[in-house]
Amino acid sequence: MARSIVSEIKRDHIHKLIADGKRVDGRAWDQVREISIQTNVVETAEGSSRVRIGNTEVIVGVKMTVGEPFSDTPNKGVLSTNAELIPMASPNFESGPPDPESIELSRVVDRGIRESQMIDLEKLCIEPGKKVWINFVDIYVLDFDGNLFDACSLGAVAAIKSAIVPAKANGLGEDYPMPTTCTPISVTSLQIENSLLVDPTLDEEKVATARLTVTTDDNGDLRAMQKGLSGALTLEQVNTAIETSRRLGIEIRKLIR
Amino acid sequence: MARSIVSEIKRDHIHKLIADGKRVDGRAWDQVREISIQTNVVETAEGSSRVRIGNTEVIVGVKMTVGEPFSDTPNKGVLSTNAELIPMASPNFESGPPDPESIELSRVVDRGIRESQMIDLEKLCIEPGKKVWINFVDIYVLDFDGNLFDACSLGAVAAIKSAIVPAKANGLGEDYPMPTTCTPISVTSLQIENSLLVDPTLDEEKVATARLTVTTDDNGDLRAMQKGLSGALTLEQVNTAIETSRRLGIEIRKLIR
Amino acid sequence: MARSIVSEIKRDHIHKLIADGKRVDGRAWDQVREISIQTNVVETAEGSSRVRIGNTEVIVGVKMTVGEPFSDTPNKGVLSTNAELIPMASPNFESGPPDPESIELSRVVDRGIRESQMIDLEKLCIEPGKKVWINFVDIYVLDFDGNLFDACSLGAVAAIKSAIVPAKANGLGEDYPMPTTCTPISVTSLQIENSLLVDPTLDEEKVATARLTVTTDDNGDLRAMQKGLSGALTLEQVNTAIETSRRLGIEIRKLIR
Amino acid sequence: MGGNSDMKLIDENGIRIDGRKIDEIRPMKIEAGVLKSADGSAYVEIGKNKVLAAVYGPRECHPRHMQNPAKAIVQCKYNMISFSVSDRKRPGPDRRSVEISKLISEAMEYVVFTENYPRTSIDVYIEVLQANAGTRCAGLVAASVALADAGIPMKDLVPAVAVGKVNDQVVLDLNKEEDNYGQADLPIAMIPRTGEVLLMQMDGHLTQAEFDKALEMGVKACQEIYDLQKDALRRRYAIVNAEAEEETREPTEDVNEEA
Amino acid sequence: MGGNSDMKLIDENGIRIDGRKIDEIRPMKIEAGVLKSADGSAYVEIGKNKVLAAVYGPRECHPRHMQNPAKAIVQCKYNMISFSVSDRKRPGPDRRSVEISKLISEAMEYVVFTENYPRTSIDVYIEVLQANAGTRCAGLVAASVALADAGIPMKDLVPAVAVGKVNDQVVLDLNKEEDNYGQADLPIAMIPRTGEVLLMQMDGHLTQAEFDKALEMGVKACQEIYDLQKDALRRRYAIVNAEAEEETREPTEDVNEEA
Amino acid sequence: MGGNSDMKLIDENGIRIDGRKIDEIRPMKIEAGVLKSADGSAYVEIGKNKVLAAVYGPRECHPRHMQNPAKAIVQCKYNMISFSVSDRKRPGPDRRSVEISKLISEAMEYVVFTENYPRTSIDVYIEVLQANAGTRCAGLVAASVALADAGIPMKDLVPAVAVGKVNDQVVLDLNKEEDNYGQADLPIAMIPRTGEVLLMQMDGHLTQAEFDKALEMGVKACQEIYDLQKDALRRRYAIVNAEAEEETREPTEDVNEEA
Repeated sequence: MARSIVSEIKRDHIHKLIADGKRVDGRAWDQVREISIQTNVVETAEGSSRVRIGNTEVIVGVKMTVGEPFSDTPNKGVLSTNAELIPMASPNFESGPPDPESIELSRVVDRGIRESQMIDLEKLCIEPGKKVWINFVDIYVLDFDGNLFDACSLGAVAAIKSAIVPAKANGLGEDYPMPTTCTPISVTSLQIENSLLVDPTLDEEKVATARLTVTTDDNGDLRAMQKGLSGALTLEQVNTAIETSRRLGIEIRKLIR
Repeated sequence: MARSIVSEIKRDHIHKLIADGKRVDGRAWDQVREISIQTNVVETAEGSSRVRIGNTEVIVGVKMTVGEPFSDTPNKGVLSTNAELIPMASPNFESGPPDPESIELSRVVDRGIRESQMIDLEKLCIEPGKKVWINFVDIYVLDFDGNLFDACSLGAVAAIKSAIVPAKANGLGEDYPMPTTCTPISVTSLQIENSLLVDPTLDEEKVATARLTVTTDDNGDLRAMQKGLSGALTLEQVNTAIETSRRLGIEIRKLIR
Repeated sequence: MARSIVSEIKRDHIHKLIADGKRVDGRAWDQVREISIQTNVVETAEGSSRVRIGNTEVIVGVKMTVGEPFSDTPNKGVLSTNAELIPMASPNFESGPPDPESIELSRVVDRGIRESQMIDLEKLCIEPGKKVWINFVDIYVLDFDGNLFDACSLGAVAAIKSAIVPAKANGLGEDYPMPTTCTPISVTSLQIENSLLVDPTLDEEKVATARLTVTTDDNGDLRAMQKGLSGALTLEQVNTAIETSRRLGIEIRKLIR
Repeated sequence: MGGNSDMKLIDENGIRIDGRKIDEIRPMKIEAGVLKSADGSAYVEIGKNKVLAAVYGPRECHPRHMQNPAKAIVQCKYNMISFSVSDRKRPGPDRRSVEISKLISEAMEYVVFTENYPRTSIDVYIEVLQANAGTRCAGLVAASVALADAGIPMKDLVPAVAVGKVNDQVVLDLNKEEDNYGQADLPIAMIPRTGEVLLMQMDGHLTQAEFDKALEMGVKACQEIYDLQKDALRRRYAIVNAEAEEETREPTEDVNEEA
Repeated sequence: MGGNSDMKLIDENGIRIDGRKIDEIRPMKIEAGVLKSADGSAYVEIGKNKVLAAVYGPRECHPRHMQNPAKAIVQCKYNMISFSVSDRKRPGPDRRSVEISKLISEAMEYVVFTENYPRTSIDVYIEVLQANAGTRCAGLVAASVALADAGIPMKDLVPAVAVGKVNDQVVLDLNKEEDNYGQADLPIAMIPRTGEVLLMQMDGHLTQAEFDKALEMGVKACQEIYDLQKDALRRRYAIVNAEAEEETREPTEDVNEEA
Repeated sequence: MGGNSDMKLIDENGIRIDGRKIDEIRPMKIEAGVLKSADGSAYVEIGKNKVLAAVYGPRECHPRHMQNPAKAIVQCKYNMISFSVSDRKRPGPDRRSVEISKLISEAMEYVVFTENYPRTSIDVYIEVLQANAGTRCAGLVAASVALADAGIPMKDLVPAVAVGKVNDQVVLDLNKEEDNYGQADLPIAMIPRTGEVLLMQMDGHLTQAEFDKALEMGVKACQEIYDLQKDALRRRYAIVNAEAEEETREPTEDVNEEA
């Protein structure tokens, strides 16, 4: 009860600031929090990263094994992306099978990577129809303060770019870097009342009405989009979100070696 | 509370009518509701049907794939029957893993088909011990107003009879009709107080004490039976139920092309 | 409520007796209840046993099939141990997937057998890297009055020693007895207040603070240990528990033919 | 039903592979009160079947929403232990045992005076230790004896047996080979006092004449089994009474929670 | 998106493999009130897609902790039946249908006046009977008609359609072959009265210019679909009214629980 | 334990493959307060092990029936993330981690003053980021530091270490190769102030003399680890105090819910 009164107050506070064009932490509406990216943080993975955006932190690992391709893509490696909202990261996350939130998150991150054709899956074919590299991109959220879509995407992209294909250990010649073609970056815009803002904190997400995640490639072309939450977006807001994603994507892309 | 009072009234009403040899919808005790059978309703299935008995409606699909036989029947195709009580069909059905009701239903429908040897499983052997046709008969209840045992059996039998073995798509020669030997028909009798009646509605099922499902073949021989609910049946009632099933089975069998 | 008052009284009673160096059933602190061991109780298993310790009863079966070895032990048979706390055995056991208690129990029994190398797994290799004997040791608790660790271990050891490898039925020559090397015996000591006692009853377990299970081999060497419950043991208590296990192990080992 | 009638399972003298006549049940052993923790229990052997049943209750019904304010619910769980069959069965319920549990629960609910214990649950656990065809019937036989052993008021005990068709002949109480290679299986459970049918399933192929003959055989066998059930309970009461007398003489100092 | 643009899916005259023009939707059929047990229902065919939607509610929300004291929650479950696709789908929800269910629930929550029914749940079940690309849009179309058929007050109906890119051209309402071998897919759902976007997903590859064109096509098609939705409801009301009149004339003796 | 003692893991000078002496622990790093959302947290590296622990609570205990009216319950969940081991581990608990979680929960329950927080739950989440033998001990070490960081009153911190047998010699703190090819493993956790044993498991083969030696080594190493745990907390308090002072000087306008 006490808690929900505080929530009410906080909600009003955020709304009032937004109406004045301000945010709780003083950022501009199109300003991203401080980003830190570390790679090769886990030796047992072929590639890994630990990414912080503000107080949101994720760890991502890429594991590669040799396996069979899908029958409809016999000459392509396989990609499997999974995000886990473990209870370590938030008092509101629970153990157990994935809930709709984490499934949507996994699938949106997956689409950004898959549809940008970031990983050159044809180069991960060993023997057409028989043997290909299987890539497991596993994302664990360690600390949750909003904007998981962008944090997880960034972590996944950084981990993939750092990965070394373990050819030697599998008797397939020398190791070589993961073959990649581009660096897809997702930027999420949040609608609160009639305003848009990027890289939302958890508090901002709690009062949001709609969300639009836009993933662009190195050319600024669209590769994946996902509108979420039960609000409606005007066509103008959709276009603003796309334009912002393209613009910020250029900056964020530079952070990834 | 209000609801259960209404239920009490309805229960008494049904009991009173039954005592007078009448039913709520005016049918005779051995009269089946109007039956409608459509086949080939879903292109993506090898065979399919949509069956209505009164307000009860089911859709059934038969999917066939090439797979391995069971080790104890190396020269026979495989049959798997599954009925889903989806929440679309009734306010009382819930999503989730199958409950005892739907498991019993699946198994009783399966036994009617299997034990009548309706499908000539030996003709569905491609290479003994290695390759046979696997038949998935999947039943979805779309609208529930009683007598699922008979509606699902009828739907399954109609879908099977309409199926075309997809030999061509599997590189096994020309397509051909599903090899069948007979047309098993199940008729369920319900005990309410000391009376028996066939093709019960949902309201009648709610006040029932026992149930006997009898499946006969084209010769009128018994192929499967299932007594259910926690009441007891006299031997005379058992014999009446069998006789009724055999008699009505002849009429219902004619409806299936 | 009434029940928990009774529990309180019982707890006090047990504590008072223990303080006087006595036990509810009059046994000495290091005295085991009457043990009965029957083997070959189930024909459908390769080996089986039914073991009672006081009012605790378990049935154990060993099933053997031919399968693939683990890739890191290509020349060894496989052992899988599983204990089921079925609701038949106690008003407090429930159906469903294994809970932490039964998982710990399974794993402790498994370690006693595995780490003592009781089963000569290398002799259960049929074709290195391809075919080995897989041993399923399945334990069902039928009646529960304390000390499952020792009852289940004893049952498993007795069942294994009685097993006949079903070579003939698998086209692998004549049947022969399970190859074993030793007879590991586990003895569990329970801490209540500052006292230790062996082979606890259910009532004693309810007031226990810590538990130490020690498994010794024919030479009296240590093969497995497991401390449980949230109490702490002094180093002296640890040593007493070990010494007691070694001493009683010699007697119990004689009961197994 | 395999339906394979090529295998000769009955000889020219009408003797079956285990030496029985057409209308003869397998040797049967029933013992009541075999477990300590359960409120009631029974052990049944029928031929090579070995089955245990345990009863707990009437006790509080969990989960709450399953409580019936007017009567007890009877929940039977039939289970085969992993090593009770030739190929190891994975622990946990399969679809077959869910169906059998439902049918046994329904049958037991009829015979128990459930109105005596509103809001409670009476739980019956049936564990098949060794299986050789006919385990659902053996389970029913054990369950009703265990219920009686638990002191739960019942209309009657429930005998049960399967009749079948083998080599075109109707035979009583199929064993495993007869079940595997037979042509029909008809398990039935009866209320002996009224002759009513409490469980009936059938699969395979029976003409009306065969069905009539099978039912007649089954009804007769149920009376036999009923007598064995009553015997087992009589022996059990004799033991309980003896123990009770003894206890009166030598009281123990045990503080008994359930007392 | 296969991204394989080698396959020729549009001919030199701009005609697609199923005979449609670039900006033409597939033949569409909408029927309201097709099920008896549900409070509202709808059947939709779009090309070879066949989809049923059923609505139950507003009704008590289970489990309790999901209740919202201020409004109803809208729970949509999108499901493909096992034989609706080429390779049999195992029954039960997969990750794809969980995501689609979430998105449809969010969209429907926006249009329903949920404040009218605090603490309740409005449940929408969408079953895809036959799938041929575009089932999530077909499901949305069916869901909002079924909600209206259930008499639940709504801001607007929700038309939906997917636009895509095939052979480097932006095309409307992809069929299965176009979806499999196309270069981009952009499903959208609109509020017709305000022109706002309620659902939007995209995958593949679109330049800004292509996106602009696709969005324009989609918005226009949504208006067409909206008209078909309204038609279906008009036909339904006509039938309901006719039935109501008839009922007034000939009362039945049926005791109706839900009445 | 592989029990394979053919592989030479200790050289003639008593030096192990990673350069350590027989009775030397691996390099160890402990940091408290590494996560923002959790009430307390700790990061521990022991050799190549990397482990995070987070504490939430005391907080309301769910589900209700697990509440203890007399004290808090301590629920530790030990988990290995999928890429922490050579072969990818499927997400979700396996039997090994269920057992370890149980043992760690029991150990932590002993040291926390649970009577201070009746009806609540204190939840400890241990995530193994990179595994190299000894993760349960690393998890215990991290868990007790995280509990202290959360400000939960405790009897003592809990150091833990595994002793083992390799090439017939008793050695301290096995690394992965020693664990794979060693002859015995004996993880222990201690209460440093009393010298009592809080966790003890063993598998492999130890004579009494070897066990005595191993226990002695383990007890000594626990004291070392205990010192490192206390150091980590001292550093953490220094930072917290500094931050607190700073906050007093520059108040932010943040409306803080948890404050």
